[in-house]
Amino acid sequence: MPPRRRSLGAARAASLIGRQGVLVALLLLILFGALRYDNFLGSYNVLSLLRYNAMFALVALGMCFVIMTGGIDLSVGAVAAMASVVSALVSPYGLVPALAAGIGAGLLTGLVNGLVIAWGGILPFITTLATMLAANGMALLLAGNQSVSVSWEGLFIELGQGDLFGLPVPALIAAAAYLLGSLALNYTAFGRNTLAVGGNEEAARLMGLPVRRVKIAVYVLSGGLAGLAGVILASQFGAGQPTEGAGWELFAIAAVVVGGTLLTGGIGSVGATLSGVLLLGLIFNILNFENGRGAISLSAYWQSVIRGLFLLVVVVLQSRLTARRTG
Amino acid sequence: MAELSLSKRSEAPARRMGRRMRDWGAPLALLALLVFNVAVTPNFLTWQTFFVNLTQVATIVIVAVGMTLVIATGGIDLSVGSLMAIAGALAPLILGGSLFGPLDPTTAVALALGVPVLVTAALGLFNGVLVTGFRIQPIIATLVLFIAGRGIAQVMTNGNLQTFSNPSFQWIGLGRISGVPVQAVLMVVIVLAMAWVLRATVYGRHVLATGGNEGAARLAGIPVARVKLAVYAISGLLSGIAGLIVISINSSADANLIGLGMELDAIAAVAVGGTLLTGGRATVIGTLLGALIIQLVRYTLLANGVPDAAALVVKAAIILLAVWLQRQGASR
Amino acid sequence: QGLPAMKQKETYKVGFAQTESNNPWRIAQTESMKAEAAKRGWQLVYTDAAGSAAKQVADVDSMIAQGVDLIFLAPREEKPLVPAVMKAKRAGIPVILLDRTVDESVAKAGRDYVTFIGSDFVEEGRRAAQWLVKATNGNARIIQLEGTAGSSPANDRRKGFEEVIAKNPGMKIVASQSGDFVRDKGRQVTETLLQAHPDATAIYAHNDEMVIGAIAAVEAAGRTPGKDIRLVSIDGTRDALQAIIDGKLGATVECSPRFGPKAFDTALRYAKGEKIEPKIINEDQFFDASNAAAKIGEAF
Amino acid sequence: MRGIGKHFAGVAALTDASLEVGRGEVHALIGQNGAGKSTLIKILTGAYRRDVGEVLFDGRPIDPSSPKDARRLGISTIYQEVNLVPFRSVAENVFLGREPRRFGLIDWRRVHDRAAELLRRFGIEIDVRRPLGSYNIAVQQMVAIARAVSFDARLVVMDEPTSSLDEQEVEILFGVIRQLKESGVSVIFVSHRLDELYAVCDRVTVMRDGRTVAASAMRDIGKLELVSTMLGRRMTEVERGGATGFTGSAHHGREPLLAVEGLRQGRRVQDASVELRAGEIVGLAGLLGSGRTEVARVLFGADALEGGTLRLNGRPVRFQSPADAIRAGIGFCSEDRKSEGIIPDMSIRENMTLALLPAMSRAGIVDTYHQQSVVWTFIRRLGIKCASPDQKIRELSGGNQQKVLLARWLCMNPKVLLLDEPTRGIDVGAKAEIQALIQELADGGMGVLMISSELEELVEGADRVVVLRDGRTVAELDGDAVSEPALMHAMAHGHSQDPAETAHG
Ligand SMILES: Nc1ncnc2c1ncn2[C@@H]1O[C@H](COP(=O)(O)OP(=O)(O)OP(=O)(O)O)[C@@H](O)[C@H]1O
Ligand SMILES: Nc1ncnc2c1ncn2[C@@H]1O[C@H](COP(=O)(O)OP(=O)(O)OP(=O)(O)O)[C@@H](O)[C@H]1O
Ligand SMILES: [Mg+2]
Ligand SMILES: [Mg+2]
Repeated sequence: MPPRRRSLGAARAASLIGRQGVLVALLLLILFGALRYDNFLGSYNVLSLLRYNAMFALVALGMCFVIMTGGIDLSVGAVAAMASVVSALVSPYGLVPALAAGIGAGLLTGLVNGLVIAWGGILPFITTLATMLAANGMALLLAGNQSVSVSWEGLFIELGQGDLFGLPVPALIAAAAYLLGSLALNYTAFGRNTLAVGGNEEAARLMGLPVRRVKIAVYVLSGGLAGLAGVILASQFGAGQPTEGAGWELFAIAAVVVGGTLLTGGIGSVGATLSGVLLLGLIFNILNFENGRGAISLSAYWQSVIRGLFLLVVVVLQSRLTARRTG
Repeated sequence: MAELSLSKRSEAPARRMGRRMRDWGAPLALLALLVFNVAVTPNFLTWQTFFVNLTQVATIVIVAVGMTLVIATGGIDLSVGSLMAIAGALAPLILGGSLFGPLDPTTAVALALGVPVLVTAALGLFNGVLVTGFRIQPIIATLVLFIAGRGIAQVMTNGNLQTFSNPSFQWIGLGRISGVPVQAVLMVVIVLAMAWVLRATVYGRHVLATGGNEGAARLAGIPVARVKLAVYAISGLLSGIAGLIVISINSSADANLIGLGMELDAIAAVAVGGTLLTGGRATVIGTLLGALIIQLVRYTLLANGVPDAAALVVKAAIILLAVWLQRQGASR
Repeated sequence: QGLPAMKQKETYKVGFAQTESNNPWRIAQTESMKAEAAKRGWQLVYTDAAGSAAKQVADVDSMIAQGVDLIFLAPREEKPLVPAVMKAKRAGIPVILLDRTVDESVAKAGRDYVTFIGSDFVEEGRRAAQWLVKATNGNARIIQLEGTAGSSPANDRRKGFEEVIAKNPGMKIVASQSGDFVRDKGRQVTETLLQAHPDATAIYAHNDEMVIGAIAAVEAAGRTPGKDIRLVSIDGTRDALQAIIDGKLGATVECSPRFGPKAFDTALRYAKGEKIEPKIINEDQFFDASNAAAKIGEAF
Repeated sequence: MRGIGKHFAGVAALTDASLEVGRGEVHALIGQNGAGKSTLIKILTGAYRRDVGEVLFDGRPIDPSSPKDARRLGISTIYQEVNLVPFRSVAENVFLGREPRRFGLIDWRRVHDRAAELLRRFGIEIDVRRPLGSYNIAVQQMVAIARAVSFDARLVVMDEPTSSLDEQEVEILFGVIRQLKESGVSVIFVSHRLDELYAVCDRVTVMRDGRTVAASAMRDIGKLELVSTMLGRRMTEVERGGATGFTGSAHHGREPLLAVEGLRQGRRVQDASVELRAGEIVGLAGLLGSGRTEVARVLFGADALEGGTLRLNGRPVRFQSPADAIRAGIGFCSEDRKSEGIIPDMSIRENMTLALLPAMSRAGIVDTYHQQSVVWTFIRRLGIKCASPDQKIRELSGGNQQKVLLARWLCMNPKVLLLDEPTRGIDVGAKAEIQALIQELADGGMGVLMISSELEELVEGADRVVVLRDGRTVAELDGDAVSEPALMHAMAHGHSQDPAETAHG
């Protein structure tokens, strides 16, 4: 087969294997943790893990849609930080205004991203790099260079710290978002258009798809979800934090890609992205437990080496599996 | 109808002007910044200011040149900062004799300059192998070393600050050649060499063809894999050089901090300079201008006492503006 | 509801939630904690939040899940770490705060956590300012190199310093920019600011690393540190003391990272049921030309 | 459309072009490569905005600002380069932008059923759930056609829809066009194959250098007149050449230059054997999917040899990559010029000399003087229409891009040249020139393997034709035995006709 066809086949298979592969890796890691550490599968650990990673899951979901159009959103972390500040400032007026303000800040940044990218024709990487800086600066300005307390009265705190049906509220929110996201991707025109734009933008335009609107929509979505993550951040930690969110974008990108989504766009999966988030989130947790066993005390430095190696193993494995499938 | 066509008619000249904008966007932006500074910033027009800016921008430029090549092939290299840290961590270990044992001074300096750079070039090659051999997307392939690389540097030094003093080694950071800082000379040499390579050599054409359409390039007999391996290796090598410069200026190596955030600075310089981030079109001179613009923005904001937070917002606006100027008239 | 109790045992499993490990001060602090744990034969669950308050809370969560007996927390920030303290309390695990505190309007020593051990950053700023006023006879044009924007040591060290400076009409801060607590940044920022403000006569840096960078910048600009330009900073690292001995740095306010012995002693006292005072402030020294040579051996 | 003008960065693509299409009419649009056909169409369908002129549709002036606009007005288009989304399934590509829904959500069952049904009308039985990109260009082209036709449009525009189809599929397409016509839909049809125009079109508009130079009813204009109007030359000049540029010759060497025997490759190719001698043109015939392209790719080292033996000058070889094959003096011009041919952002000069670079450089430094002279030679020789050699190749018309790619290999002066649909999308004038050039090269001792879906081209050009069917070599026709009926029979039935019959037929 000619290479283009093969690479297509490869890409398809990659997404499939990626989807299953990441799930298998996730299950293996859970099994490893359960066998090796006490209390690893205890409800306290599981629930706090879910509560904490819900924020990343939301950000990664938005990133997933952006990446499927062939774009990238580097601003998510800074936007989340900015939204956390905004919602913290508004939190004395109640849950709904705070939620609206935080998500609104995210949507607005997303809109700026989308407009600049779709109408200004500036590449996503550079556009969102700039808005990342700007959002970071705005967060610091709004917060006066320090964390902003949220109001501890009222419902606002419950959003991040509360439970519902015995499950952490942030995790429930994330689960709902993924359900909707999966539905939107697979069963709506928006989802299909997203993949079409990423698959071949020129073709999508000539086919009469609303390319610009799709692009604007994914960045708005990503901004909004980052904003929501920011509100949860403020609520969960009781403070708007202008300096949080550094590195979230890389975490999200890694989760999306580990989930088999193609960075050049056109192929992607929402469910596998969630597995990617949990997989990467679990590693931090396992490293903490490993330190707790006291057999070896891993310095922070070794931890980053191990995280890098782990990422390497996952992506190499994925690539090998794909090669065997298609070769 | 008639009105409509009239208004449309003016499009062609506008676009032609746009095309000129692309070629002149970066120099114009730079000029505007210079004029602004001469008017506003105190003591701007001095040699000292000139050299301060040159020395501060040198490492970004050196790294960004490698980044330009990588981006020209349609890739990206996030690991540059971590590679700088590895080079920076290795050199003092060699100088201090804890790696190869005590050495005579000349050998020590030679090894301290050579080995780290070779190591980072090899690590760059490793990135290249992941990209070509395992077909891993560049951003993820280099994310591996972005995360692990700094960890390796930290493990090597146990996270400790290594201070040293070795004038002949530190010549690359502190020395001057007839009054001009060595690192600035090095920067200019590297920029000119790479600009020439990209423009005049077969390899340069191969780099651009690979980024322009990989499938077609392969069928035209271009050794695509080898071309890519080389750009990542070059990027690694240049990162290593930048790492050595940073530690010699500071007389100390801090694995935690050398090159932190360098990837973003370098990518921004490349983009502002007019290289296409999707590959296939690249300009090394543009990258130099892009880096100078970013440096000058930073200098302007600092020298005029703009608070950090506000400076971030301004920097964002200027980057977007510069890139937008580039865009005008680029293929539509 | 009061503080959770701590059982008396032969040996303990305690957690130490570190903020980050990217500067010599933090590394020294970690070393001190680890060494003390090893000396006493306690098991130490060590985590590193890599500069993220949110991750630090998650780290504390994993310590709670592992059932440690007590948590030493070096909070990254005042407000976001409140939930970590509260969760530990709810799980029946006492917390001792190190070097920074949490929002005192929400969490209180003696009720939500055992105590705070550390230095007073505002006071450090004041001491640096007082020295500078004396050294320059109340006449100086000062460049301030701030720490990481938004971090509490940066905020407090600025506050204390500016408080004293404001009382001296001859002292003027001509520029104040962040150097991120980093040597390289400190150098670059100083290079730039010296170009823009050639009339500056003094530099105050929020930590020693930045001041060392600043000294290099001053020298590169062709001026003599310690003569043309007086410098003062905070921390008391070995490099800084050496700079004082070399006559380049004027003085540095100690901010000791060696928490180990005091922290573990306090934990033991608490386990025995003693009443612990709400704040244990380190008695920090002050290094200048008079004592630097004598003290450099002890510096970190 | 009246008085349409369009400039691209200083180059006039259209000056005063007009086009009138009646209701229920099949209208041919012809012209040389770069005459402006695609540009005119893109203006009509809103992909480009015009500089001057007006467009009337149903008597009302329209100004479509995007393909979406045009579609709403009832104009549906198949563009010259297949413009679909390769990663998405065939069914999705057919229905993108108007998926059948239930409760507001996409009803996948109906998407698949209706797509399969639609394609069946076009004689294509494929798994519509597989990604479009896993099928070859011909299938993709048919999907594009099916998509465009399935809109209830009043005007369907087809820009060279047949250039990658074989005769059988062309027939199917014509059936569809006739159906459209009967239901009152108008069709604009662009093609460089004149016979096709006579087969389906009612009227014709001829373009030259961005102007429309003639319009007439199809039956009122003879083939020769059409060609001469199009080329802007007198009829007698045109008459002199044959239908193709081949003159036929038989003085080729005995020794096989490049040969492959018992080739197995992937699932498609089972047992293919082809032998190529110096100085001869060997045609490779077969239906779509018969594995011709794959054989050529293996000969070029683009795909690794999985089974069988490959011999160069009688010695077995293994090419690891195209670079190896190129060093051995083999050139290969791919059928898929968009994804495997051009490097869109590079100049004509660089695209043309890409494979030659190592040979025209000293110590890795490009000899630009040499480069310029080579480029100018071939621009003149192939009549490539461009503003300058430094123009980006993506700005050229389709046919001119193809010429640049041919030049890429011709300028290397290879010993063996593998051509996959070399004259695809090239106008009749240039086609003859290219064919003549191929002939000249073969006469000069080069071995040429030519894959073509145009039987006429094979019959006139090839000294010998190898016929593939389902990945097997099923027949080899030599010299006089090569005729269109014989080829068709072999392609369809898997063996050559009784030689006696051929001689009489
Ligand atoms: N995007 C563009 N930028 C610059 N020039 C262009 C562009 N598109 C087309 N042209 C020029 O406009 C002219 C007409 O091109 P067009 O594609 O319409 O030709 P065509 O008649 O369709 O030819 P072919 O038969 O080869 O497809 C050509 O000279 C071409 O170089
Ligand atoms: N009728 C068909 N049904 C399904 N798939 C087909 C059909 N025709 C072709 N294909 C696809 O075509 C590919 C093989 O085409 P290949 O390019 O090898 O043949 P070819 O003889 O060169 O075709 P062409 O004559 O169009 O150049 C296969 O991947 C197959 O999926
Ligand atoms: Mg055309
Ligand atoms: Mg084919």
